[in-house]
Amino acid sequence: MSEHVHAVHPEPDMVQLLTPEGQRVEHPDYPLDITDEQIAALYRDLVLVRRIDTEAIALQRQGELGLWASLLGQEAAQIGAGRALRPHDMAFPSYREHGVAWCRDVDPLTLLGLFRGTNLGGFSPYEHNFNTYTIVIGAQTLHAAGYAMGVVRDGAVGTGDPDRDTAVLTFFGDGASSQGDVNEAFVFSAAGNLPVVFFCQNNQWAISEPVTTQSRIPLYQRARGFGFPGVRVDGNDVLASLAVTRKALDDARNAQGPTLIEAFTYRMNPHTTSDDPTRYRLGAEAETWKLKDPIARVKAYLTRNAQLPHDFFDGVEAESQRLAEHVRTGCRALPNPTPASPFDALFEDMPDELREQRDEFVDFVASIDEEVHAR
Amino acid sequence: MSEHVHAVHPEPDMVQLLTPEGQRVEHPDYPLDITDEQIAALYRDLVLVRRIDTEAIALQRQGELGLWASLLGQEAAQIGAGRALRPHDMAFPSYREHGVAWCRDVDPLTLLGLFRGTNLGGFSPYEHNFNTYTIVIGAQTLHAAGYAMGVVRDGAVGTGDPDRDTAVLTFFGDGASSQGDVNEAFVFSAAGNLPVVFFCQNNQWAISEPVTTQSRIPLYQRARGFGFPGVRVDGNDVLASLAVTRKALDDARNAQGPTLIEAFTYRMNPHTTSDDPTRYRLGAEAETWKLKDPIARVKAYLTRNAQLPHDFFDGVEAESQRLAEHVRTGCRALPNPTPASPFDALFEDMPDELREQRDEFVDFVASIDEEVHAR
Amino acid sequence: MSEPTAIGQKLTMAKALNEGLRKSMEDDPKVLVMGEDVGKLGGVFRITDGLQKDFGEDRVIDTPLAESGIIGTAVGLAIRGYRPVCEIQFDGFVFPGFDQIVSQVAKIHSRSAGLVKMPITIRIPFGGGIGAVEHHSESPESYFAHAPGLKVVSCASPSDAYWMIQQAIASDDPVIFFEPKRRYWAKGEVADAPLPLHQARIARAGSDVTVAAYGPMVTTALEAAAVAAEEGRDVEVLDLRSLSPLDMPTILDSVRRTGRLVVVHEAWRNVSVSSEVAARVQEQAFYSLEAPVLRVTGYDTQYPPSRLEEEWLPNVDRILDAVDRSLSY
Amino acid sequence: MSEPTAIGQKLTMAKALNEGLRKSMEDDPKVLVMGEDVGKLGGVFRITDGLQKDFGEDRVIDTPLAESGIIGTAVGLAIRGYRPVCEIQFDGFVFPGFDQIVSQVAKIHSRSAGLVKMPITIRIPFGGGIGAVEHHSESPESYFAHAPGLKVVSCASPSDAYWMIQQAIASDDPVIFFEPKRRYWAKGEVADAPLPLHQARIARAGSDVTVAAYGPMVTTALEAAAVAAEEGRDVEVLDLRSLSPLDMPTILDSVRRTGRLVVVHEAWRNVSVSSEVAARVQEQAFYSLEAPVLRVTGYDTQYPPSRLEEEWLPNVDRILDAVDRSLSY
Ligand SMILES: Cc1ncc(C[n+]2csc(CCOP(=O)(O)OP(=O)(O)O)c2C)c(N)n1
Ligand SMILES: Cc1ncc(C[n+]2csc(CCOP(=O)(O)OP(=O)(O)O)c2C)c(N)n1
Ligand SMILES: [Mg+2]
Ligand SMILES: [Mg+2]
Repeated sequence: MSEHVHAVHPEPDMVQLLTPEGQRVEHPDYPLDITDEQIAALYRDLVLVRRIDTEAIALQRQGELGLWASLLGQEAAQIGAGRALRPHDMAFPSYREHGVAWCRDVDPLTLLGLFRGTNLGGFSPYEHNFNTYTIVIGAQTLHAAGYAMGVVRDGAVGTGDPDRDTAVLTFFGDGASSQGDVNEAFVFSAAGNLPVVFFCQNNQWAISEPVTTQSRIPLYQRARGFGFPGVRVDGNDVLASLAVTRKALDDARNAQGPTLIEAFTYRMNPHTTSDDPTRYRLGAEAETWKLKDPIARVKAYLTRNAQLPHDFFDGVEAESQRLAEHVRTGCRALPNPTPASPFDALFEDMPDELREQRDEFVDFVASIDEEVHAR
Repeated sequence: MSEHVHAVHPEPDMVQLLTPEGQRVEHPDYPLDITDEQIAALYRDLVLVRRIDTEAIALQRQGELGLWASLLGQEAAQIGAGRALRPHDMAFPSYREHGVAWCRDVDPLTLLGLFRGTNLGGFSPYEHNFNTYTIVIGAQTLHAAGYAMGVVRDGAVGTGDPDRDTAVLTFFGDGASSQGDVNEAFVFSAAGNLPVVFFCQNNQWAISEPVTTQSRIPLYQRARGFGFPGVRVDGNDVLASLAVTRKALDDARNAQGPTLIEAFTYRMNPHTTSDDPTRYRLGAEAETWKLKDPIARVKAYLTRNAQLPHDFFDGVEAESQRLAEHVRTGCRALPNPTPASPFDALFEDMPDELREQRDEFVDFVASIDEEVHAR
Repeated sequence: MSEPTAIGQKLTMAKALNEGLRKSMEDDPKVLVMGEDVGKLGGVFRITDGLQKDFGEDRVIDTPLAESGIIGTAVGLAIRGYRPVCEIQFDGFVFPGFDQIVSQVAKIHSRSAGLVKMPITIRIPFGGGIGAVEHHSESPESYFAHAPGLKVVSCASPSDAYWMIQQAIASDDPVIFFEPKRRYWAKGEVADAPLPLHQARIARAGSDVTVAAYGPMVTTALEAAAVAAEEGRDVEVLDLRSLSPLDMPTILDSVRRTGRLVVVHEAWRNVSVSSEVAARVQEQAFYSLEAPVLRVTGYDTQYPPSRLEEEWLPNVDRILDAVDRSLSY
Repeated sequence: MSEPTAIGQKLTMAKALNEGLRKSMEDDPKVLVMGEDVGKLGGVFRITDGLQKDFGEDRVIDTPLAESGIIGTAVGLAIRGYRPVCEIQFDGFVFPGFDQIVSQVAKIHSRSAGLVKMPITIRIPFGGGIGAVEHHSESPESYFAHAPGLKVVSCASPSDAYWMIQQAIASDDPVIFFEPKRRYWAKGEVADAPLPLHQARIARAGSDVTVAAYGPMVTTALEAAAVAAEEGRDVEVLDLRSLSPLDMPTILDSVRRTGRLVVVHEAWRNVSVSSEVAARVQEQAFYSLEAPVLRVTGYDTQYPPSRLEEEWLPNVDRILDAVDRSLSY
């Protein structure tokens, strides 16, 4: 198309600390001293969140979920970013950050209500400092900036006290980078020097649109235009994702302001379970990305270099089985929404007219149920 | 304020071809060969648009206009940009581009209806390839991008035929650079490599907000983040503004894609006639900018270097008097809107229910007028 | 040529829309289709399926992911002489483009004293009942019906889908075109000629009560009328088709005959299209009304989690209940 | 301390709002004021005059020029525990923030099953009659009244301005607060206690016809009532105050007494607050109505050039005409 003249090439300067083959490499700006046990723990995270994803897809096929947005291929980006957070940091996800939720100790079942249709999110952002999923593309990046404005007003940046200084981490995609909201979030964060880190998972696709539809230059360079640093990291490398995010969060906590991280990765599955990627991309593309699998490289590293308990991998596998069982049974057991719930959840202070509507609806539903039982 | 840590410094690399003292200087990237007669013509433009502005302010004071947005101080940026346009190029102004309108041969009276309250703009963008003023900050930049998409589809870029190749020029302010729409316009234009030039008049203020409230780096650098060139030009230098805009428009016509121009200038007057700048800025600031006056430097240059008819300056002054008279009398003669006009202008195909409302309103107004005459 | 595949054929609404778009693009080279995923993918509902292949990337445009950008660039294209057809992927995602719609698309004709046309069609798949997540089941038509300068319509059948989309695109005024997504796959025969775009239609003649609906609720209203018929109540069903302007002559004529009106839509009730219908009918048919105008609508809550939507949405039971209440006056 | 300067004093509405904001900021350190030019300048209408000087730049924030950014960051601040008061500079400029308002501010409480509060107040100077240019004289309240999850109010007097702004800020639910800009400079005495935020007020008791208005039109309705009185018609004037939720008990009680209702607002008529009032009253007071509910509103055109606004806006003549028509039934 005449309007598309430039292509996006993976940057030479993409930060990588673990090659697809499982070789540990150093990067001058991102030294990471990490023990093999810690790497093993990351491996466990990766395996378990992939398992959650696999189970959720199966549940959707069985009709237990209405929809699922798979993170397959993006585990390393999400676990690296998620594990860089401190407990009192705050995370604002989009709708695909199941791996980040995992790092925040959010029970996977908590995420399923939205996709099963039993609630609209339905959990408290405060419990794990992890916000409810936001589906309107980009909207959450402004919430993150605003939350960071609050952090500044609370005097919780740049004090040097690790238990006090707080950073905000928000997630969005390559497609989202085109939304006005995301760019306004950059404006507010730069002008306010806010303690927020923008974590863009460039999984190469926005449903059927390649990233070239959004930008003709690498997305991490967007930050230049607003006056804060941007960096591209290998999003299939959990160590690099961890190191780069950790650095950015530290800068934020130390009043150094925002950073944009572009995690270069790939959406291995359809956009959601309703999507059919065969209409717009070649299977071959996924094949080449399979060679960069985020988990395989960690396993390769561990088997080659780490002194782990002989039953470590079996242990993770067993745990993954238990987790799958938990997800399967827990999903089916999720309570249906009560007829009163949409009315009760709307306001803190319910107007009388709404109370009347609620009572009418509750009676109406009760009357159907009676009919049903009557039959 | 804790959130404002960076300041904007005028760039060393700001393009200037005529110093405030009236010295012609060269710039490697922007050679401009221009005759003294052509510079004299620009001088005439500058003087006349300033006169239009002066008269409009007076008319507002006399109650003939409800409001006026003064361009004082920004004449060079607007004349330079406006004179870089070719007839078949299209311009999308904001609400302060009276100087650009002048270059498009738009009768100043055409602009007054909006400010007098006799219409909402009321002229055809096609007549002079100059769009009606757009008041919602930033909205017009997307219109310009879309128009440029049309130009591309018409095959009117990169043909090498100067009578065919078309560029689009859109104007906005430093404050507008924060709006989502403006950044989305950058996204569409970069991704589509559109023949559009973004002309940002950084007049240092968005009503009471200094540019540092919007950005911590020079605004021309915003373009970097989207992958197209940005340049800062001395917006009080009509020659530099002309040369830089001409180059950017040429690039656009030659399918080289978009450019962002930041014209570094100053809003010498209140934001509008309703504004009171003494509440938020020091008069001293304007004093220092007076020394960079866009007209004085051209006059200095011409008096020192040009062989002009001895009565040149008197001639311009006389013309300016005639223009002022034209504006004064023409303004008072602008026809009031007819009662039917808001209804007639709403749709191409008027629904019956609206026709009924129109007839009711027309009768109602007629009845008042009768009362009035009855008295 | 698309007639052979459309007129007289039994098509799904999705296919009828696709054929209507194709016809408009064949008839007028200035017609463009633009939006997210409308190209290779053919849209998430496949309404634009095959159009990019046949008309090229210059006329079927996958845009960056930004609704304000989609509408705002459509405005510029319209000024340049094109007829953009914008697809909003789901009802809940039109709002980032709301400013460009109500402050630009709706206003530019007036701003330019009628000298600039805005022949823009904004297609919005709307309504619930498809088991979707938040923002994917809404009915935002009332927001647009309030704005002068916009025309708002909704199709309820494949035949109307085929014809109305072409009429909307041919309109020199901007049209917000609401497509009942849960009826996309229902089949119907395409008539060989259209009604005027802004005319309501008597979907079922009746004498006891008038039920006015549009979009997805027309089918539901007809089902209710069938049940009512068994119980000896003769319900007239109006398909409003045009929400702004409303076809008051047809509505008033029906109400004057039946003396009773029930308005049905999925949208929230408060300050909605049904409020306007009720307000006008009680004023313009005051002496004909034997009962107040009643409304069966979505409740004034957020659209519920999908496991509750079947009950939350207006359905046959609630419509019949309203019909009974109307008759009880 | 602000009481001494407010309660019992005769203040302009602008000053009363300023004092109300000041009081809220004194009472609760979590209250922030944010928007364009609200700091040094004190807002283009000076409503926030002096607040930045007294409360500092951290609590009175001049934001970048982006309405979606203003509302979106206010959402984040609310999640962090703050009570942001956002100023939208003029009615016509709220739309770039519309998505954040209807899809985030209005929905987050429901999304989080009630676990996240959104105590955000969005102040919007609205309405016409000030001789302004396009986008500066609009009445967009109906758009917001349609959205569940928002509460919408408007003050008509300095006393209500002083109290209602404090009640809105104290509300744990989001409130869209409409300020009748053309009444900013009218003076009135500040009462020593407020009515509940969502209760309508009988501004003038009467027995023949009820005229319901809000914001700038309350003054106009009272003027009309005075003229009508001279001509022997006893008009009751209701100040609705709360547009969503509506105070139906007060409205219905009045209509049951007078049997006649005229609803007045500057906003466009189609699918508006007056449509909803009419729809509800004809349903809930069917047998009490001796005439249809009539409406005196802005016409369904773009807000006209200011030289036509005096005629275009609802005024005493048009209200009296409607009163006569109502009585003629
Ligand atoms: C404002 C808005 N417009 C459209 C959509 C529909 N939509 C959902 S996901 C998506 C693509 C997002 O792509 P990207 O930002 O790259 O995130 P990814 O899905 O790849 O993780 C679109 C268009 C939406 N959710 N919100
Ligand atoms: C969307 C929107 N928000 C707010 C306003 C009110 N307003 C008019 S001009 C202005 C400041 C614009 O500053 P800038 O972009 O620098 O342009 P300048 O006036 O300096 O030429 C504001 C906030 C508006 N017109 N549109
Ligand atoms: Mg993506
Ligand atoms: Mg400015």
